[in-house]
Amino acid sequence: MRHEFFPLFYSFHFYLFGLLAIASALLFVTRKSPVAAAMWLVNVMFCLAAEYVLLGAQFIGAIQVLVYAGAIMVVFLFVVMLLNLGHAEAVTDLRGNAGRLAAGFVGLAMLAEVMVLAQSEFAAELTPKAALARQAAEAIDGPGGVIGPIAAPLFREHLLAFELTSMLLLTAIVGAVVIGKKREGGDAR
Amino acid sequence: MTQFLDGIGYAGWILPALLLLPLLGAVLVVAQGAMHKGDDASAMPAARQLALGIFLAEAVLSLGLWWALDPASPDWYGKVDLAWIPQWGVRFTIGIDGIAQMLILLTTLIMPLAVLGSWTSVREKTHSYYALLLILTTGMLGVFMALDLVLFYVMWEVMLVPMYLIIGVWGGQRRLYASLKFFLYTMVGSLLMLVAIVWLGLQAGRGGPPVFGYDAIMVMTKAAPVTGAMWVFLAFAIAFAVKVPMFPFHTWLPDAHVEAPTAGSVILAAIMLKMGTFGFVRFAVPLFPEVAMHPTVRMVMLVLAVTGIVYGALVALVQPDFKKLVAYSSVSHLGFVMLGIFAMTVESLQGALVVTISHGVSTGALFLLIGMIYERRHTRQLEDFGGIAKVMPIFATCLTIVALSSIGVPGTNGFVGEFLVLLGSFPTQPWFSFVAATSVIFAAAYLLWAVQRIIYNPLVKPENQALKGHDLNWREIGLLVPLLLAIVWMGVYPKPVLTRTEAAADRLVRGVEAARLSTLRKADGTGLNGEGR
Amino acid sequence: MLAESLALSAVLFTIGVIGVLTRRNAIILFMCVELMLNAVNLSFVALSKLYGATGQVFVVMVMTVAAAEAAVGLAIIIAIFRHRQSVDLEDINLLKG
Amino acid sequence: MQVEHAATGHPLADTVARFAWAIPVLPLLGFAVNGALALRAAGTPGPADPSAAGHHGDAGHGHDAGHHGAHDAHGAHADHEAHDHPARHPAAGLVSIIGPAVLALAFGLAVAVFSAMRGAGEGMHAPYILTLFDWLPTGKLDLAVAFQLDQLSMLMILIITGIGTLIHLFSVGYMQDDPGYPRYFAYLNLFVFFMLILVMGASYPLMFVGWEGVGLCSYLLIGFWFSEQANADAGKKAFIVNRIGDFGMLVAMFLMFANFGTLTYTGVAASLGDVAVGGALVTAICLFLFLGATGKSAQIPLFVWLPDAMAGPTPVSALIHAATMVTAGVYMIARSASLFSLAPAAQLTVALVGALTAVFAATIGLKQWDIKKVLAYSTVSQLGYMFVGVGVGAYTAGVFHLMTHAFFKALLFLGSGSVIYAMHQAYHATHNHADAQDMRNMGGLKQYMPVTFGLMWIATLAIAGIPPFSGFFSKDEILASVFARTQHSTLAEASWLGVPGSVVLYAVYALGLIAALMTAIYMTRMMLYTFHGPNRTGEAERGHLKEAPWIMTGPLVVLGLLSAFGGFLNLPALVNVGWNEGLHHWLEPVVGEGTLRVTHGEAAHLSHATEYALIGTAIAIAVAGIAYAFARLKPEALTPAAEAPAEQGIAKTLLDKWYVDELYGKVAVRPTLGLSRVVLWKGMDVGLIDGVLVNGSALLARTLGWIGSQLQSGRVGTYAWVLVLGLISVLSAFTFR
Repeated sequence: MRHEFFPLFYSFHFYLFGLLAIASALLFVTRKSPVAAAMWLVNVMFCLAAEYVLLGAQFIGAIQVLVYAGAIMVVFLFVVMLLNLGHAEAVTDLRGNAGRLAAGFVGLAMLAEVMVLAQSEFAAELTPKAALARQAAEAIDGPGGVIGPIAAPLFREHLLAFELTSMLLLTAIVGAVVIGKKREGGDAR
Repeated sequence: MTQFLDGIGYAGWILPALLLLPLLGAVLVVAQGAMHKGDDASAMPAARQLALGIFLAEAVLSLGLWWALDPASPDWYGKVDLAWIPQWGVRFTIGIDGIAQMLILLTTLIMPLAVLGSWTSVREKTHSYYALLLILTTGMLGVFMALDLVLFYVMWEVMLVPMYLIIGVWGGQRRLYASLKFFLYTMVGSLLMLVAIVWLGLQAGRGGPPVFGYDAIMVMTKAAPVTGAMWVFLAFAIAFAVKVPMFPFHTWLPDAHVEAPTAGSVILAAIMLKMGTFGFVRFAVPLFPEVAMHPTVRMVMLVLAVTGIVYGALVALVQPDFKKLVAYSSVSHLGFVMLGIFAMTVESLQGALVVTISHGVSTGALFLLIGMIYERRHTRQLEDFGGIAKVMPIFATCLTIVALSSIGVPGTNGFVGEFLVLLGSFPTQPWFSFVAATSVIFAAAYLLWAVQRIIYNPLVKPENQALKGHDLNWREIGLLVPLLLAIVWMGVYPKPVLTRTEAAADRLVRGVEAARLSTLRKADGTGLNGEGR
Repeated sequence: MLAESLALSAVLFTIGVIGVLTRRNAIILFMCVELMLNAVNLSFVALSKLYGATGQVFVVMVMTVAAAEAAVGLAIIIAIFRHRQSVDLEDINLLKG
Repeated sequence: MQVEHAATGHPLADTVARFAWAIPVLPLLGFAVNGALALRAAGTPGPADPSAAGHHGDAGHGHDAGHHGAHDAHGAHADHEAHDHPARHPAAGLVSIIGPAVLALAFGLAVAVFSAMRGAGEGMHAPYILTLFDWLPTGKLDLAVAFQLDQLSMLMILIITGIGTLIHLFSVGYMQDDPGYPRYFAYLNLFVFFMLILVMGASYPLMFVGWEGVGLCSYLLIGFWFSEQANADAGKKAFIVNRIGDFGMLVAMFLMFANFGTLTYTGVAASLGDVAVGGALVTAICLFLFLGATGKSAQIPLFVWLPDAMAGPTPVSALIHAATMVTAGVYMIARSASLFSLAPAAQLTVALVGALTAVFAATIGLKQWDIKKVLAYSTVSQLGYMFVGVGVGAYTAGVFHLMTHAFFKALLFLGSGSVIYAMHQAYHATHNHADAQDMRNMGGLKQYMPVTFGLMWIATLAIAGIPPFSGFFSKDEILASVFARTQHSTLAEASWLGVPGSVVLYAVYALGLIAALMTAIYMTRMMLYTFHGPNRTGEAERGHLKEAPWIMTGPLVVLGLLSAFGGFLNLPALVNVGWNEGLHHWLEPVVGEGTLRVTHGEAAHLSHATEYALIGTAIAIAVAGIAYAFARLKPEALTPAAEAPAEQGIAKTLLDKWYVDELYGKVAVRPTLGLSRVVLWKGMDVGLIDGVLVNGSALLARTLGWIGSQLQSGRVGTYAWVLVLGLISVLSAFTFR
């Protein structure tokens, strides 16, 4: 979808989902019960998926919804339900307001530094040369449609990385099973 | 006698022989121990007899030194010079002069007495005990003979380790704390010295392989003052001050003495404390006379020495434990030696040497006596005693004589030493000598009070009364008689000792005077040897 | 749009960090880590418009890693829970130095 | 021991004086033999394994020790003199021969040398130096053990060996039953040896050897019955106070060596040629020498040890604390006459302190009940007189009083010894534990001990200064010489802390008279309470009171003769009966030059009128004192010590010695002990050096280690924080680049 035609629509939705994401992230952090927190995190992920689509990365958006929101958050919820931690308000989860204040201050300090860095001449070196920018733009509009520009590098230059991730996933699965298994005879050492 | 000694080429082999004999002895003792496979009861008599035999042989061997050495000749007697580690320029050079001769004789004569002193008190692991004593002797003799700075440092450490083990294994209750403190104190000091030695060696090597020979370095420091001479002197001074022990560095001595076994504290007091003063007289002062005689350095040293004298005496006044009392009195006596050295006149230096030897004899005898009474009563607290003279008259007589010599009553060796130090230091340092003389009163006070609490006062405690019939046995009397004779002989006729050390003392004083005059002349010109204080 | 998305990514990342620092529940900790990863993905996607699709390849990689990490992490939490009956991070200090 | 003669040309060189070194060596031999006998008999070496002693003393053994211990405690209680159980020491017979014989031989040799010296006549102007061997040959010092025989040392040798022999004989009887008999004689002989070294030494350090040697022997003899805490304390106190005096001597010697380069008498005298009168150096040397003298001769600041020294056996008090040791200070000042004459300020100090001591000790003597304490304070007072004598430069007068005092004070002490011996025999017979030395238990002894009574009266009259007894002549000469020097002498012109010399001398004369008055009073008081009035010892004991055996009263008689006719040795010029001023001529070569320098070259002379006036006042004072005592004191009113009422007011303060001991304790002893225990030992040593530096550095290492370990706390949260903080610091590095 060409964003040049609907600039207003585009930027409005972009800010909408941005703010939604921030709000739900804040709520996610402050919820006491893990289930509520998980729900807000899922919401954040949906907003991000929308952002990806708005940024022209439709495939990533789809993947986001499928993998992140769908798989990982489900596993989280599953584990929460398995260990029935849902109503964990009893444990004062947060680390007392002193800790919270400190964490807040540290976070803001980091944010401020990043913003300052963004404006400083340091950021200038990172801005792309004009030619490179143009070349990236055509790629997206090229033949393979949305998936093409991703599939090419994924399976050509980064094939090895791709295979390694599969190996990684395999070990993760085996690991999870081994760790999660209940030892017969005697509690976990 | 000298013809006989020259006949057997005594000068050539005596010094290495004195060093090697104890080492061989140690090996023998350990081998014998192994044969007994560790059952201590039967092993003890064999071990101590063998050790005593070796120490007596060493003593007889060293007696020749008394006549062999001609005090007047300026060069080293019995000099042996072998290459040891050529790459680093370290040579095995040993030789002695009047001062070292006296201290070596003191060592070789005290050691058999120390072994006899702990004849029955050390009962377990005796083989390793006597082997350590033998190695300790080599270390001590090596320190007195070394004419190569690195050899001196090596012997300094060889002497330290056995003493640490003797205190640590056979000591009293708090022996671990005491031995660790003793070791760390001396080690920190000697590490500084090692740095100084290496610096000197490099300076002497002038770019090439370093030269550590004493004479070479003496020539170098005489020619032009070494850069950083002040720091090198301070490094040496601190290492020796810890060993003396001078005032602020003395806190290891009472603990080490209290916890050491009898032979350990006898050797510690009689010989090992003399390493510090010997170091000053042999290395620190002659090599850097202009720094040693620099007004502020000399003032600091004298102030510490005199504080040590008065402080040691005052604190000894209030000690409940007899061994600690004698330890603090040693701090006071050795303060006299330092006063004698830094007053830098012939009389005060000779006085300092006489105090070193007389302190060795008197305090050695005191510790032996404490050991004897400790074996019988198993306590060192003064108030546990009282009226011992009634039940142990021989012990009481010996203790009185030795206490009087330690106080410095005329007619005993203590008086000769202290009188010469005070007399000699008065012309150059009147006020220091005056303050030091007050310790004469405190010395009488604390020792007489202690002696009174032990042998006089009513005999009321049953444990003391049970000592009846347990007076000193023949071994202990035989052990004390040579010390008592030495006390009276050096008090009445100290001439032989004085003439033997006079030449060496004279050379030292003239060397320091010459250096001081040259620096004064230079001072008028370009300011004190470039350091600019 | 680039500046705004990078800013959004930074804010989300900060919220994730604050969450990690404050929460004591292990699972919520993991979620915060997931949030931080999402923030990073967002900046990747935003920059891929300028530097080409490799950015998005990266995002895929990050997702696989996140998945693996979540799986193993949760397994560990389950093991700890079975032993300690709690997932409060303060109790779990066996690694005390 | 090679014996070369310093001055071979000296007239004494070939006479018997060559063997003068045997005089001190004989008592040394006596000490060696007696000491060996004492040790051999008492000490039997113990078993080979000493540690067996501690724990398993068997019953019988324990019992015996217990019995012996208990018995011993009973046997030697505080002022108990002779032992009551007759087990005489096995070697007693042999020892009682060796001890006195050795001393008698020495006295004989001394008389021979004396006659040789008189024979030498004019040749005797220079002293005869007898060098034995090199002692301290170092650098400039080069000191030899050498004896100096001249008139002064000859006089002292005669006094020491003469009176010493008498006292040794007395002790044979007195100490016969004591188990430590050979040890006693060993110490006594050693004492005489050191005293002879003191007077015969040719240099200050050699004199110092004798000086401290006699201090040592007085320590051993005062604490002879050491199983009694009081005696041992008294001995220790005597030695330490003497040691303070010796410190003064040492410093004086260092000053001399530093400035004159030599320490022999002849050397010092020679190097005094160009020294100005009243110089700071000479005054300092003399003041330090005087500090030494006050320590040894018990003058004002350091006299506290002498009264406590009465804890020793009575013959010891007679020999050491009356006749010989305490006079060492006077001898030393007389010996350094040329030095002192150059320092008028120091001389005035000596005279003033002497006079003050004389009065102060006399006041305390008035109220003492223990007979030996009375005599002790009288000794301190008479020593004050001697110091007045030598202080004003009348060295002959001082030495003359020293000699006469030795006679009558020895007699007084030995007399009191025989009284105490008799009292003790009586108390022993009836197992009574009363104090044998307390005058309140005595009274009316004249009918039981007539000989001692008569001789004690001779001594009392002598000390009071009644002519023709010796005390009158010597005391009068001192007072006369003080009066003569009030005008026209270096002392009169000098000033003492602003006060003109003559005023000081008049004050000294006045104090002298007061002291003489009080001496007469307390001596008569002692005689009244002991010999006159009713007997208070008790009916049962009265039967046992009898005269002491002849071995003890013999020496008393000899001393009685000496103190009666001793005065004729130095009759004043007034009575020109041929050999008057004998002692003055005899000592002239030694002290003459010093005496003349004080009186500007010509001998001090008083007009006959003033001399008669002075003698008159002296006699009047003495008679007044005795009359006052007879009038006021009523011996019959006294009650035995047990029931005697406690003293109050001024009497109590006098009895308690003006609380000087307590003052010294509070001002000097307790603060030093407190300082050294709290501040130095606990504070500095254990606290600062050990606590802060040594253990402190160990603590520092441990705390750093602990802080490090806190980082690995195992809590995941902490790690997260560390990560984020790291991130921020990296970012800030960039932002603030």
